[in-house]
Amino acid sequence: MQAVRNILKTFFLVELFAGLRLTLRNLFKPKFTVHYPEEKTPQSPRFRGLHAQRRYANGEERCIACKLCEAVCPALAITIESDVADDGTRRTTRYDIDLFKCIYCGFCEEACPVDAIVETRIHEYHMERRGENIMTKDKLLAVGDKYEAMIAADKAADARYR
Amino acid sequence: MIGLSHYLTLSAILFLLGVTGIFINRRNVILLLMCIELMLLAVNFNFVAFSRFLNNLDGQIFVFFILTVAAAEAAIGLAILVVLFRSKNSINVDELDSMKG
Amino acid sequence: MEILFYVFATVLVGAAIGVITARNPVHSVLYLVLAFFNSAVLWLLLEAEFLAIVLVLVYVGAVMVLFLFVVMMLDVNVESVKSGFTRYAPVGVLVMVIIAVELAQVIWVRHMGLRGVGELTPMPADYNNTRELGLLLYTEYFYAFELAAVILLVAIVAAISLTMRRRPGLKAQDIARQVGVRREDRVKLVKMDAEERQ
Amino acid sequence: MAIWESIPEQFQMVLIILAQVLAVTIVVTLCVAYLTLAERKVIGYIQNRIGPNRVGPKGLLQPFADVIKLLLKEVVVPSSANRFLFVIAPLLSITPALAAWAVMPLFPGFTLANINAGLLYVLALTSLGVYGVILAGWASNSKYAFLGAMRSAAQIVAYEIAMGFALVAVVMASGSLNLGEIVEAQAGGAGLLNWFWLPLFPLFVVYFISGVAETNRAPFDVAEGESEIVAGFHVEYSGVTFAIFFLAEYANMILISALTAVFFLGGWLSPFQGLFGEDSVLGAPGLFWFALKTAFFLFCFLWFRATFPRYRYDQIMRLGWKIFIPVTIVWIFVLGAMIAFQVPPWFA
Repeated sequence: MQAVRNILKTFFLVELFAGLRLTLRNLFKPKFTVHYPEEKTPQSPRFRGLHAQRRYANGEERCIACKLCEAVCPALAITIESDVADDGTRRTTRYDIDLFKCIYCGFCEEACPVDAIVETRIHEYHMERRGENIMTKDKLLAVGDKYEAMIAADKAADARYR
Repeated sequence: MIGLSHYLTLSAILFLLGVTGIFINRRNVILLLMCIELMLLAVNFNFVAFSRFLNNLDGQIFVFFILTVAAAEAAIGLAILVVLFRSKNSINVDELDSMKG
Repeated sequence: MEILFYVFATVLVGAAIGVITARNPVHSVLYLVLAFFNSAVLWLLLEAEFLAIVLVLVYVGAVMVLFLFVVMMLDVNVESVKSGFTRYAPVGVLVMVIIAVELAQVIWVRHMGLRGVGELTPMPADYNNTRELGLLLYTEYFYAFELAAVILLVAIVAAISLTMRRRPGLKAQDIARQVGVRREDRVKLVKMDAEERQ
Repeated sequence: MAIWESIPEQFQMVLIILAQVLAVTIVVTLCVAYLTLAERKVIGYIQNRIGPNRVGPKGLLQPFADVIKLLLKEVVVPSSANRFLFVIAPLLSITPALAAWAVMPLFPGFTLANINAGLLYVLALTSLGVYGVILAGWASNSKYAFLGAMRSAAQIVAYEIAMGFALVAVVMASGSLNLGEIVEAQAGGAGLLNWFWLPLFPLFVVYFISGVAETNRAPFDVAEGESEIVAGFHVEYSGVTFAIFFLAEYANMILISALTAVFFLGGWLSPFQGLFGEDSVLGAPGLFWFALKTAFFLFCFLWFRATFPRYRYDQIMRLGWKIFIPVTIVWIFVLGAMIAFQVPPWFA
């Protein structure tokens, strides 16, 4: 009996038609596509995108050149040189992040004792010329200045879980 | 006007080329088979031309049978060739000098 | 019509020369394909449309593909096979000349009493080459036709039995059994009483 | 009009025929272009995506963008390839696919070339398509390309036989080799039920599946099998030459679909012929029905591709030689019996 059923199943292509039915049903299902530039998926405040350096409210840089981020960086993407500034504090003279090396793990942000280096939610950026992949201190600070409101809001939203 | 002799001449040339091919390529079995096909084509040409010019379809029927037999011949010939190549690793006629497979 | 004949005849002869002189067997096969194509066109000029199409279908579509397949599959050492080319050429040319003289005798000198058939009478408009051939083939030549079928069958069997290789260690799967398997065939549920607590 | 009058009558004929050929070719090529878009859309929808929608309204200009991109790309010929064969191979694969349209009955009374042995002509041309693939694989001088070409050659030869047998049955049922007469043989009676797909049902299935295999489409696409032999016979092709291979594949799909419609679904006949009569809008035969049936089979091509995983090579060979050919032979006998006993409504 089972043998007869198997033969019938083979000749009437039962399993193939089951597959075809499944795909046909999917043809009419609502689609999941997000029309990207016009529509965007929601982002977490923890999203790790482009890096930024922050300042205190009085305009003073937060970074104290402790080099913890450089030490923790698994991709060796951060290069820091430091010197004594005019007011006697220790400040970085060079703070470079190579975006090609960076793996966006967020360890630098976690290691930072003063919340100076952060990763923002910016993920739509591009480079056109060689060398633009190096985020220098100036560039990082510029990003931080521009998006300070967003960064602060994200930090506040995430503070409960830290 | 293209007459019967034109077609006969053409088929004669084809046949000659087939025969010559067998002589100058006598070491390569594949080419020998192809030259035989060429000669069969020449023969078919004659049949078709005669059949048309004499208004007698028997010639075309014969071509039909020649095509059948030639197809069978090609299939078996190539099968033998493949078996030969497997055992000798060559299709050189000169090396086919033993009766044992 | 005349121009067509000469054009295709020239290409045909050129292709035939290509078949016997090409250094690479693959090129030879392709020249032969070209030759068959041109023959088919010439047969169309002779209003033998059925045979012309069958020539393309059987020869170009099947037999030459087989040739091409075998020629490409067998990794032939072209140089060693072609080495005798110049040595045998004189003999070939000699034979060619002899047969050429004989054929010329037949076709042009003697005419074989065919003087009267030089005129090509055009076929009537409703002439159907395929139908006429079919009528003849299935009545007068029926036994020959059956015989041809048997020959083809024998050829199939011969070709398969010649090239069939039985490899001893080969593991094959039985797809029908794989597909037809049910859970009961593979998994056995055993009902057991729980052991008593010691 | 005056210029037209001044042309000799023979040349007028030639010009009209040329115009018809050109029209059919252009329409087929356009269909090919939009079939590529339809494929991406349909497969996208089946995978719960929406497919290309950026170029032009709803992505309708996407095929032109693709073509322009491919035309602008460089054609790279491998240094050790056989140059002439490498370049001519794509042309060899597209020519038969387009040339076969010459005998296609598009609507009542219209065929480019109404030849008696039309079916044989179609068979001869479809069997030529394999040359393009074999030569491409061989001329590329690449292992993957060669493997793909060999697979494709064996596969096409194997399925050609089943296809031929299925067509033998069509010829038996219709009593003609002329495609127009085959369509007309299916006319009358109950319309839909009078077509050959019903008495020849197993052959209808075999023919269409063999057609899928002949065109090297999924699930029979071992010839290009991108996940095992990269892209098979056209690995080394780029730019225009690749575009032509691409077009040839889709042109072949359209051809097979149209042929299946002609042989088994009554070509330009209306399915409602029996219900409304030939004079009504729905019952009248025409190009519309032919296009609709062709489109249905084309959708099946895409549907199969979205549904089935690729066959293994030995499974393909097994299906072709051990299943399809016996099925066709058995059904030819059944058909012979049906014709002998004049089974209504088809053979009465």
